[in-house]
Amino acid sequence: MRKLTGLLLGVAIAGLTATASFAADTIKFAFIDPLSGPFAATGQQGLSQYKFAADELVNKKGGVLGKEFEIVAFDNKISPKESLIQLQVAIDQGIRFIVQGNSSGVANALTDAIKKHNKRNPDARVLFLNYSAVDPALTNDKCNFWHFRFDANADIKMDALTDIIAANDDIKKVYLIGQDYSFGKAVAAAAVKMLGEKRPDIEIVGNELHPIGRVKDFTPYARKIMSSGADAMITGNWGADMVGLGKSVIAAGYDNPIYTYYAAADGITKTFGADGKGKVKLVGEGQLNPPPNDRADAYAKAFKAKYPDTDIGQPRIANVMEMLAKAIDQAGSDTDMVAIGKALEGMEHDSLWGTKVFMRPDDHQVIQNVHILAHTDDGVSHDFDNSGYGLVVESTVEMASADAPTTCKMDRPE
Amino acid sequence: MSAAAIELKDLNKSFGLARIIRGVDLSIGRGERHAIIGPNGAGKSTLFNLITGKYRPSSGSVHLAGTDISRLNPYQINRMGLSRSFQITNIFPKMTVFENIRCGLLYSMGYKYSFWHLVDRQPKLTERADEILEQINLTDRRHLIAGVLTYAEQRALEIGITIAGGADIVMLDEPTAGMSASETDYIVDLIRQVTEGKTLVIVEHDMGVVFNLADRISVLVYGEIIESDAPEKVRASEKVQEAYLGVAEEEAD
Amino acid sequence: MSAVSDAEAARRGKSGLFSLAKTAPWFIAAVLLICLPLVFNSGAGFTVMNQMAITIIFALAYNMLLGQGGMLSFGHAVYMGLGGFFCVHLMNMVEYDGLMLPLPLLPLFGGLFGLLFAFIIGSFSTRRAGTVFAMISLGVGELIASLSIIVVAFFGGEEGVSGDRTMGPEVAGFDFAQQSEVYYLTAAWLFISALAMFLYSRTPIGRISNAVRDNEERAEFLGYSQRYVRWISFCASGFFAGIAGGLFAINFEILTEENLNLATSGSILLITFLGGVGFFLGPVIGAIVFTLLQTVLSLYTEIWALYVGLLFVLTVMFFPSGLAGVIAIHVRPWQLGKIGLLAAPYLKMIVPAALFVFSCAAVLEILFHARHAALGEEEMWLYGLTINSQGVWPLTIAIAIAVVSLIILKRLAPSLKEAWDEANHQETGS
Amino acid sequence: MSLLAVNLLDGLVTGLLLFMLCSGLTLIFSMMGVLNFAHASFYMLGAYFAYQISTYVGFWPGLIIAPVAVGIAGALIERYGLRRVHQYGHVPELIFTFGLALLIEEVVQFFWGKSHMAYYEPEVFKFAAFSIAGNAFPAYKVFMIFVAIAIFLVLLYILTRTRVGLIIQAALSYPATVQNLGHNVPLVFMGVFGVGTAMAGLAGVIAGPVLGTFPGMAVVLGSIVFVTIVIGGLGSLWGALIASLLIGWMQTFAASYNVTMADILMAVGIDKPVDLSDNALRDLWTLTLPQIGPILPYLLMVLVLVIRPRGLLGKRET
Repeated sequence: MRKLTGLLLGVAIAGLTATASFAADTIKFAFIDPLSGPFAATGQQGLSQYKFAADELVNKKGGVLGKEFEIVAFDNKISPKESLIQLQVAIDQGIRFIVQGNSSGVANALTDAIKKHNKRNPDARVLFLNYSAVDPALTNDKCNFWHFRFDANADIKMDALTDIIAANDDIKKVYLIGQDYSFGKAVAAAAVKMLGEKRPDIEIVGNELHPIGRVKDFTPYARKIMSSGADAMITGNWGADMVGLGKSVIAAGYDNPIYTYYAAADGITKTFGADGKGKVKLVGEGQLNPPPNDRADAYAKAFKAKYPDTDIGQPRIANVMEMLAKAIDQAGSDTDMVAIGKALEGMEHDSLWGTKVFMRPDDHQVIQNVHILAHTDDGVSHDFDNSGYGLVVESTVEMASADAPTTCKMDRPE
Repeated sequence: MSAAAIELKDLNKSFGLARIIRGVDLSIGRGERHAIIGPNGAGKSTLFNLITGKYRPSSGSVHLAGTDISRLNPYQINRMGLSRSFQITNIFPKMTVFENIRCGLLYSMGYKYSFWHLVDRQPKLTERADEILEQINLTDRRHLIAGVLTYAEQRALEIGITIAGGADIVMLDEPTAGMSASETDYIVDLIRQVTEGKTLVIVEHDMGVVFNLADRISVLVYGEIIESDAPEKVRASEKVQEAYLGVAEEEAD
Repeated sequence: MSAVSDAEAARRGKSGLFSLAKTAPWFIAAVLLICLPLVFNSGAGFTVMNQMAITIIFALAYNMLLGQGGMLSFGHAVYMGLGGFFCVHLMNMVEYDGLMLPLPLLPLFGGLFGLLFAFIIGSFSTRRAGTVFAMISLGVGELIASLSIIVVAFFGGEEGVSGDRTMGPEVAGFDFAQQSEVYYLTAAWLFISALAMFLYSRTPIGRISNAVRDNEERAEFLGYSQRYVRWISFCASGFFAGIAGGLFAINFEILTEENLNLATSGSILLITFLGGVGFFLGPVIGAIVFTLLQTVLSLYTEIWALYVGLLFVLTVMFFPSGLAGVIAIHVRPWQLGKIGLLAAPYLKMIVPAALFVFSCAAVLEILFHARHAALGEEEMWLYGLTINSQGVWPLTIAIAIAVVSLIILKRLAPSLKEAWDEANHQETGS
Repeated sequence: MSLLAVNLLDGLVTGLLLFMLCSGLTLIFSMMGVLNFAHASFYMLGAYFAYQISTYVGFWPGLIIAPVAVGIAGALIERYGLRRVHQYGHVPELIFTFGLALLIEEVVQFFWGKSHMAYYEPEVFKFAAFSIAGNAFPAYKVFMIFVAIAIFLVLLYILTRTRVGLIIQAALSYPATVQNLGHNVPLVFMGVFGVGTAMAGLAGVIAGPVLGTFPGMAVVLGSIVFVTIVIGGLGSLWGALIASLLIGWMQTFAASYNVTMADILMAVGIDKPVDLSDNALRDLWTLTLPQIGPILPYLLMVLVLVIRPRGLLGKRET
């Protein structure tokens, strides 16, 4: 029986390594995100966007250093443990660029593991390109040289959002609600702090956390929000918790803005449909509507033509590909991670989405324009979920939080 | 003063409104072979279960060698030297015959909840189990899974498990139920042999078995003991005949 | 060492513990554990093997409950997880507070913490067996998993708690920075734990926990409190689960809510059952197969979970004694010296059977691709072929192969059955 | 006061919905001894079937067709899967349904993908039936209450007034006897499983538009259904009803009132530490009732099982 076991293992691991042996003439990116399980929809979307961006923005222009970009997908089932296993598999396959975005929990596990890996294996270092995990800690206390974040973090988004709220005199009472975990707490804490600084007169009529992924029916929360008389609510909820909360609040008769981080695409836009119009707002980077320029318009149209059931939910992915191509080109190597990292630090880039993008060297946090986007069907040239509804830029904060402090003490390799 | 092996004092048991055992007083001496008989539904098995701790009495008490055991759990009573068999064959069907016996020995041989002995490395344990197998004539069935034994063999095994722990008081609940005449003879011989020198309490339907085995017989009717005496006296008792006849008439209706 | 049935064990009753027949399998296992890295020396190879070893320990510990004690638990991840969390905290104490604890001993502490919590929770959950036990384990599992999100100070919220295993004192020149070093540490603990659990099953309490599983009433009348027997088994199981947790902490250097939640508890149940609860080796096989499926299959197909689900349901339906049971039914033909009779029918069936499995998978893959792939992406890769998932032909051919191979299998079935009967038939007169 | 009334109504909706699932589960458990772990998966199937039907012919036909389809699927699974496993005993049965739950989730994703489905309540119900102090109570929820009550009444009628019901009632208390009464036990089992799963399917049909139709919907509800029937007492329909309502209200009220641990601790005279950031008990101090709301049922279950293993109204312990 042990023999059989050995045989099985042999076959399997031969399979594992076989994939690494061919096609060595591409620059590979390991896409480690959920491709099965409850969050697979988001992961699949990200994967499609990466594949498209790599082809469209890099490979069609002849690649970098004569090599094309290749995205290799690894399913981490949104589990930190599986992510670490897949990280190891990816490194074994000779992949040096790790992209991941869904769940700050996974990002924390990965950044920690990559830091240790790079220390223990200086000849096989890897870079971590975080395109979506927005826990501020990743570019503050937990920052390291190998981690680069291409999304605006939760604090930056809140900074932009509170700028907009502060400018709106109709808002007197704000209700904060979020999922009970680090991100939800970070959003709430930032909101309290920033609203307090910018508009001390605004009353925070509710500040609460609900268990993540466990609330079947948000009606009781909706009742509380209604009876608090809030003029606006802010939530960091995502996935089913976002849909559930939004639907319940609207059903309970709420008619004021709902400021969100993640209330778009993956079926959410379609689910809100007409009910969410004029209520659901989203703070984020990347401008699809109105298209900032013809190039972005063409890019989005081409994407839709290729992936009709998918949307550009994370426009920053285009930035990741373009900036990496530049950095590798500047470093003149696709294996010297220190050189590539140093090229990426401080890079200024004119994004496809009409904004300047600056990779802040102090903490490897990208600084870019952040928008308040409205869920609507007016003036939408690129909708989400093929629903006719999409996100239209309502207001913009230029280079948001460019001078925000960071607690990061970057340890740079020589 | 040496206390009786088992003493029941004004024992009562009700299930809801039904009073099954109604004020039983009984004393069974050491080394006595005591049989409890009675018509169906008289409460014999209930009485058995009260003594062995499966049920708790509604009132009254059970004493084992002078100690009140009415509130104790079966395993505690067992440890005080009382062992029982069951009306329906109650063995470990997935284990081998040998292991069945060995399980019966473990506690009494002092292994208790040990996790530092290996059972296969205990020569005395194996020896003792083999002796008992010899006693109940199942040596040649040693390695069989108990579930595949014949009915009579399973009953023999059950008796083997029951006496394995070396209890002073052995209680057998209808050991010959459902057996042919020759099987019955075999089991009765076995019982006589393995309970030599012990106190035996037996519930039985087969009068032949009862009068053959018992020193003293108690007759239980509707939860009350109407007679408790030597076999020949019980046989002669009018009260008993009446009760049995009465029941027989009722049943005939 | 496959499937040491009670009968065999008893037959060997008088033979010594250190007889060749008994120690040889362990010897082979030890040699195998030492030699495996010579074959699989990539980082991923080590990671997968470490993961397997940890899962094997956990599954064996779980089977002390389910297989040996008859207790169905829906929350056993709690004991592995808590053991692991304490170990990460110990690791951090080594790093920041200068605690002098050599890394190889860490899993022992994981085990002790697992034992402690099993002792506390077992004090009320093991009072009864059956549904009551199962439901309490579900409730406790859910409570602790939820608490892990709420009590950030200890569990670190959804990010979990991470540590660095290399900060302790070096042991014999090893600082455990490399996966290979961790592998040997894990393998050593696997060997020790598996041996200890095997020996446990042969102790008085191990035997009596079988007895309580089969017939709790009878066991009570033999002087054993069924409740204490369950409690002790539960504690022992918690101890070994905690060791697995400690090894997890060393291997992954991070513990998260995932280690405590119901999905993890559920998958260990699946693993154990898939391997076979009635055999000591069952959980080992289950852990190996499941880890391979989860880690390797998911590299090749997106719908791996569908296959795993199918495999599991089919196993429960057709082989309730698990994969080990499938192997075990060949023991008798082997003992009768007739295993050769089965070779021919097996060889005849293996090609159509493989064709059937692969063509069914192909049907699923083509349908899935046709339904979910990007528009215009009609080409898909399947077994090294590039085919058009939107076309009629690939699907038709796959279905045709499936049907034809099924028909061939049906035709061949009687001859297998005949051979099977013959192989299990003992010549009369013996 | 008005919020209390609204909460009572909301809790009623949750509780009745739970009861629609629990009644089927209790029926199945009582008759067959099977704790059907996949019950919530049939609820999910109901929602997805109804969604698919609604894209062709609208909401109303789905209300009838989807539960029937789920019931048929359930009966087929009983006939070709569960019946085979039945002979191996209860643990394999339970594990079979456990695997089935995983499989159904995968199958649903295979066909419908992983996103939320745009499954809505019918247009006629898209208005607020009434509102209490500014809190709108959607008409669809009123409809849900009526459907749930109708189901309960039909069930009650069948159980107490029909021959089939008497058999079922007998089986609830004395499962062994029914088999000896000369009924076609396999057929009865198939029927019970079919009806039980159909009821779960119906719950899915009417809950899908409100609670969302997505692959995780079964998991969210999964174990809470078990918890409910265990609290109510296995095999007791009334117990299931009481426990469902209890849990419905418990969860609604827990989410509605921000009682914090700090309030409670200070009320009993413990002073709040000034600096919480490094305090080991900081999480205890910031704990609120809504945070722990969803785990209250589990806590209740463990307590009930420890104190009264047969549940609130259970007659037997299995």
